[in-house]
Amino acid sequence: MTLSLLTPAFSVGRNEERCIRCGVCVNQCINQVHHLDEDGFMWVTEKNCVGCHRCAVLCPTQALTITRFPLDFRPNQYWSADSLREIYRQAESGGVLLTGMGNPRPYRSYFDHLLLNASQVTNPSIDPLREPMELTTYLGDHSAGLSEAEKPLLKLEIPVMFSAMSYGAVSLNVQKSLARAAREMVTYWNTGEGGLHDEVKEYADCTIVQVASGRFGVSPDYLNNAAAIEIKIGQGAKPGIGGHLPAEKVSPGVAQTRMIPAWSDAISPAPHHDIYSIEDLAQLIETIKVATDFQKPVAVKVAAVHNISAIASGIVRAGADIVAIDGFRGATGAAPLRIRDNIGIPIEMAIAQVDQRLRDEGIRPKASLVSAGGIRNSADVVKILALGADAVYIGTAALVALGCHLCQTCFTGRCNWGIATTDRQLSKRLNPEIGAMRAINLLKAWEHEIKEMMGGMGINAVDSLRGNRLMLKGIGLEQHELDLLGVSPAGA
Amino acid sequence: MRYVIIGNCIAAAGAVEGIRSYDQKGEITIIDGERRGCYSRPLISYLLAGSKGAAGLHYRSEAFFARNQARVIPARAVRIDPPAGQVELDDGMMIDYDRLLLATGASPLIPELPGIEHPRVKTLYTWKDAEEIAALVETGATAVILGSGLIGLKAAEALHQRGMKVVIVEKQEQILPRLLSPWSATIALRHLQEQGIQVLTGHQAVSISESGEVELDHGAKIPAQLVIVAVGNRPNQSLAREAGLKTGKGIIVNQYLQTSDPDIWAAGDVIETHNILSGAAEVMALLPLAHLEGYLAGCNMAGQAVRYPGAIFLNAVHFMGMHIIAAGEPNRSGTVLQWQQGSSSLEMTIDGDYLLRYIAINLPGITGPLTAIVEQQIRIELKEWQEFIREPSMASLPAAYWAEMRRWEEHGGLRCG
Amino acid sequence: MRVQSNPEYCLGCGLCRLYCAAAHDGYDGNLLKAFKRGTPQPRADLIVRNDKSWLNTCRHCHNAPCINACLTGALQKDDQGIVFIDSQRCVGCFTCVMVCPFGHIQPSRDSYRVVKCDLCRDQKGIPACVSFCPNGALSLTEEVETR
Amino acid sequence: MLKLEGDIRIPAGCAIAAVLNRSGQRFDGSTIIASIATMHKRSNGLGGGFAAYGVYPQYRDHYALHIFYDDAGAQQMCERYLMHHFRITEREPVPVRYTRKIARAPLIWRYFALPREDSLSRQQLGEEDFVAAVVMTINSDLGGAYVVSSGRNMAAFKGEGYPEDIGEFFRLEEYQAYLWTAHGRFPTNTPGWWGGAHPFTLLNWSVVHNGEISSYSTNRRYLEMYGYKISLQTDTEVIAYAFDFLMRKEGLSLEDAIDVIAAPFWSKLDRERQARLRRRYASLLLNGPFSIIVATNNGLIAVNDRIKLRPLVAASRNEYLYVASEEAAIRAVAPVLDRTWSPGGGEPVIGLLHNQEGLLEAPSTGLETNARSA
Repeated sequence: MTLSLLTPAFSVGRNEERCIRCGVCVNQCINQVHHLDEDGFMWVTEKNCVGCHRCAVLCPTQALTITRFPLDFRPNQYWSADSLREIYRQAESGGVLLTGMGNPRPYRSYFDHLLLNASQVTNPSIDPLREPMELTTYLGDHSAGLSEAEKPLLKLEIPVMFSAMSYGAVSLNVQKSLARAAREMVTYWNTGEGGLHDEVKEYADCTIVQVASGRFGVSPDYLNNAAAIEIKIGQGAKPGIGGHLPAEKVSPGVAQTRMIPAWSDAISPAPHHDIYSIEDLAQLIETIKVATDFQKPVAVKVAAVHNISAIASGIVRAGADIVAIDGFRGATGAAPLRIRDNIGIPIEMAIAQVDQRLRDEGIRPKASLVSAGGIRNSADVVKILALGADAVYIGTAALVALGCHLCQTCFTGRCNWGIATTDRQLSKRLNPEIGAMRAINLLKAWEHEIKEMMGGMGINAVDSLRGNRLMLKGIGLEQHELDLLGVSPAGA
Repeated sequence: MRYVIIGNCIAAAGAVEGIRSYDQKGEITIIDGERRGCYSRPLISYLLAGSKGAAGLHYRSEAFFARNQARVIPARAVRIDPPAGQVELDDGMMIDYDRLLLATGASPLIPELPGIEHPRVKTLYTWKDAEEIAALVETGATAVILGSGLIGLKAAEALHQRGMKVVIVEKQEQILPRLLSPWSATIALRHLQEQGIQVLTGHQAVSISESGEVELDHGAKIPAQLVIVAVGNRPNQSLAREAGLKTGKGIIVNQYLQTSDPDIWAAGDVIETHNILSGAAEVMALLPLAHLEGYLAGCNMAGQAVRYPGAIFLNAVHFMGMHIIAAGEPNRSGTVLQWQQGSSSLEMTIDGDYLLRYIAINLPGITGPLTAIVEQQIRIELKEWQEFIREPSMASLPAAYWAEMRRWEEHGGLRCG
Repeated sequence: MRVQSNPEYCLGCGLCRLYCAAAHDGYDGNLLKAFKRGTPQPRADLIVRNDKSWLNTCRHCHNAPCINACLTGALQKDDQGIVFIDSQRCVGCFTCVMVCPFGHIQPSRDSYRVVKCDLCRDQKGIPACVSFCPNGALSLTEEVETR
Repeated sequence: MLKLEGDIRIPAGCAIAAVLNRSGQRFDGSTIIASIATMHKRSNGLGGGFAAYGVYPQYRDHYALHIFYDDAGAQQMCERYLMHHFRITEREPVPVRYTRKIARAPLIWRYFALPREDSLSRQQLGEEDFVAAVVMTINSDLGGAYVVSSGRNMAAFKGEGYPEDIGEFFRLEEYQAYLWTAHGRFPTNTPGWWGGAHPFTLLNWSVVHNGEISSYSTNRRYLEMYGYKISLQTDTEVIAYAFDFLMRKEGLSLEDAIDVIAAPFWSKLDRERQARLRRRYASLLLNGPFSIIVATNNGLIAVNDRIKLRPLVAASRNEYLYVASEEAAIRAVAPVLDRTWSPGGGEPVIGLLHNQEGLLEAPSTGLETNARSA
């Protein structure tokens, strides 16, 4: 093989005055960046470093720093360093560029161009420490008249759920952490498309099971061992393509859960091969409802793509009780880089448009709207609810709470944080008790913040925040963007 | 309840702890024949060597006895009257007891040799002995040690440290015959010799002259400033015998450490202990057992019924920078595995799937688990030991051992106590 | 009371050993100083076996064999049930090492005495190994007294 | 340039008051004027108004349309539209008394009208839906015309000024009604537009309101889904529509409607029906500080937001029920009372005419039938 033109992405700095040769960095880096030799010399193999910070975080003397490798190309506004490196990579590998997590490109984030309102004088703000502040949310079809039987609903005490992340893409300990947190906080976690492992079956009451194009692990038991069922059509990180869990991640546990042979590739087709049109979806929804005796709401998850309003309308009319829309910032365990970075639309636009479209069509009460992809903090939650979502899914934020450092190499299965891996040794690194505690802490913190923000607005029930676009003002947005979001500019 | 303990030693301290675990009120009286308080016998060689002051010898402080409300009487018991429930002291005083513990220990064996009464011929068994020897130490002069057991070697070390030339005379063909195998004894011997100690194995003294010259069986004569006799010990069971208690090589006790008289218990070097491995009752004068036996006897005297399952031979000795630890049954044979690296070595005797004995030299770290494996008779296949002995370490201990440890942790179940 | 080690979540990183060593060998638990200036020794060893690892801590047994065996009375049990060693009195005979069935007690580096877990009784708060375990594999527990 | 009410949403503080005679005995407007005048300080001269029930017994089967016009052109255009949809029995200017305190008054006309049969059948709507649709069209699409009230045997009188001055302007002492509500407004800018004053009405509903609905946009967007055109951007308009939607369209009882707009906290719900109502009509929870008086021909209901962030006092004496922002406003017109109380958050004060079970059944049900056949 000829010389690789790729230089390391990161530089590992070691402060010799601090390094005590304890070897923690050595034993913690699965990528073998650090090496301590018999003579007490520390060596680093920087090209292996993915910038996950595992070593730096665990270093007891803070002797390590990870920085970007300081090798600049001649400045070029058009040909960025990344675009050059990507070409080097492809010139060497001849393959599709793979990556993980969500779209990192500097597209406009509408969340960062929306400001929230607060009460001053003319109405009182409400102090959540003194007054009740309700985040209770029911997801599902609310359209049944009072004289009819109510449709099954999901009750959430905080309008934040954990996104679909399959066992296989993430470790079982991630699922255990999120399941425990969901139960504690009275919300839901989502199995993703990888089936339901025996050890998380006990969380049925707070589990949403997913039915995706690979149909991994799907059985009547699976559907019934859940609070709701989600049909996944697409996801924000890779709209229009299927999934591929590389064979290296298909451990015996994963294999059993997915009902496939161990150490074989798990391929989810791009479309469901029994859904080539909206009426096919209606049939699958009906089939699942029959299989679960009409006792559980059925959700349909789609990626936010260009004509999302029409798609969402069709989904509601096809009988979905919940429509989950995954924006272009949504993450994944593995996706082709070009797809992740160039397909889809912002979730803010998608929710604003879908909510309005469903209202215009008078069918908004028939389904709840869940926003996924790119929710970073409680303010994002409040903003997306005000734009019209009933609840949100968080995936990346939940994983970050568990320790993810967004190194974007999930697809390798060599996650130093024990998250995006099925390796036994690595999976250990996430103790679900700690994971659950951290996820619970995150949700509790957001809960407090959401309540503070609602209280400031003079609102004491999340019902009154939902679709309350007067609580939003745009800043630095063009008129057409304001119109699409249905908000007025700051100052108006 | 009146508890009386004869002997103020390790077993006595254990007994006080045992009694007080269950009885906070009863009177405890300890008869301290040596009048030195509760000190640790093995430490007297450190006193002799000068590496430890008198204060460091105490096994339990006076405060310990005060705190436990145990009265210590500096006197020697001369007679026991079981029907009357009394102990007679050397000053004529009579002490009443309801429950009596005999912790009278042992005494050194003195061979019958011409000149053995010579004033520069000493034993090293008591604090007083150590003081007397210390008074005779002369730098550069020769000290002859008869016997290469634990006491002999500790005496050799102490005198060597005090600047004396030391010659050890051992009747057997190897040093530490009760502890080591010939293979490991060779390793230990080499170490002793490297430290400048002369060892004559396979010989014994036949006489000691007026001038202190020791004559050996092959005619050699060693002029000695000091002769230490360390050829073994014997239980002090005369009190028991005279009181009509059943005795053998030592006082005979049941599994509750009770003698043939139900109000009298016995513990420590004076008793015959059940050897777990051989199944026989033997005198096992080992300090670790003394405390446990005293403790269990104390518990039982206070009305409990705690069984003493017996023990195995085990010893740890440290001299001149060498640590020797050995445990198990020296007299049974089996497959022998040996390992040596630098100054460390390990020898294991395995019979079937059971470890019978090990001898570890300068390899102390793994001995605790090995002792447990011998004592608890944890079943481990030979091939696992063959794997282990390639690189003996905590991490390479056989899986069966760790499984057993987990079981203990979950359910309790150490056989002792 | 004892530190319980859960191999299921032990990463084998060894931070417990480091902080244990620093907590006991001077410099006020300052890890950097302790290791740069001295040669601190952990009181409990991390055992790494195949795919499992755990801290081999003291079980602080009831009727502890090590206390029974101690020649000098250096090993004691305090009011809280913590088995600790009075280093001043230890002569390094290693009898306790020989009788600890868990292999917890180990010789000191200089071989003149032994070291063992004392649950950081001289410091305030929970033992250093527990508080610095990054994955909750160590916990201070009241239960399970091994006899 | 200042924007008018309807162009933007303007928060306001307020005084509200109501007097009801439960036996339907009518009394003139001086009582309610005296009551609201007591709370002068709660308004700032930028809005006052009254709703009166029982004022047009001679036309009790007709829809009484009170309309503001900016100018004659607007009037012409609007009347042409009205003629197209209604048979107009009577058309006249509302009598007023010009004083110095009232300025910038629009042209104020009233019409007693019945829907045209052909128009009604063309629209395929019920009569009330039809009238509501016409009113909403005028208010949102016909510039310069604004329907102040459109119910039967009731009228709303409102404008820019202190409420007592508005009362004098409209000569309310000359009207007899069994139920009066009043409003004094403290808006936070000067819209200078009469349509912005309270009460806000739709058909027989009238709402006077003190407060700010923080859930405005949520409530509004929900109502819009059911065809309500929100033209004024006032909270009050939304409240009126919410009642119209819940009670007239969805057929909810008064209690149910209250359980929707001032829903109890989840933790305090004691009936499954309340929970069901909350789940179904979550978007109609009125959130934020308010006290409101909603009136129809059958009576009134006064209610606070669920944590009572605005004042509301009620009192009764014989056949009279009084409600006001402050007790003083009641004592001013009825010094001796049988009972006074301060209702808790979300706890409604309901005043119905005798023999009426709910706010909705119009006392003139029979007459309505007559009117159609006429």
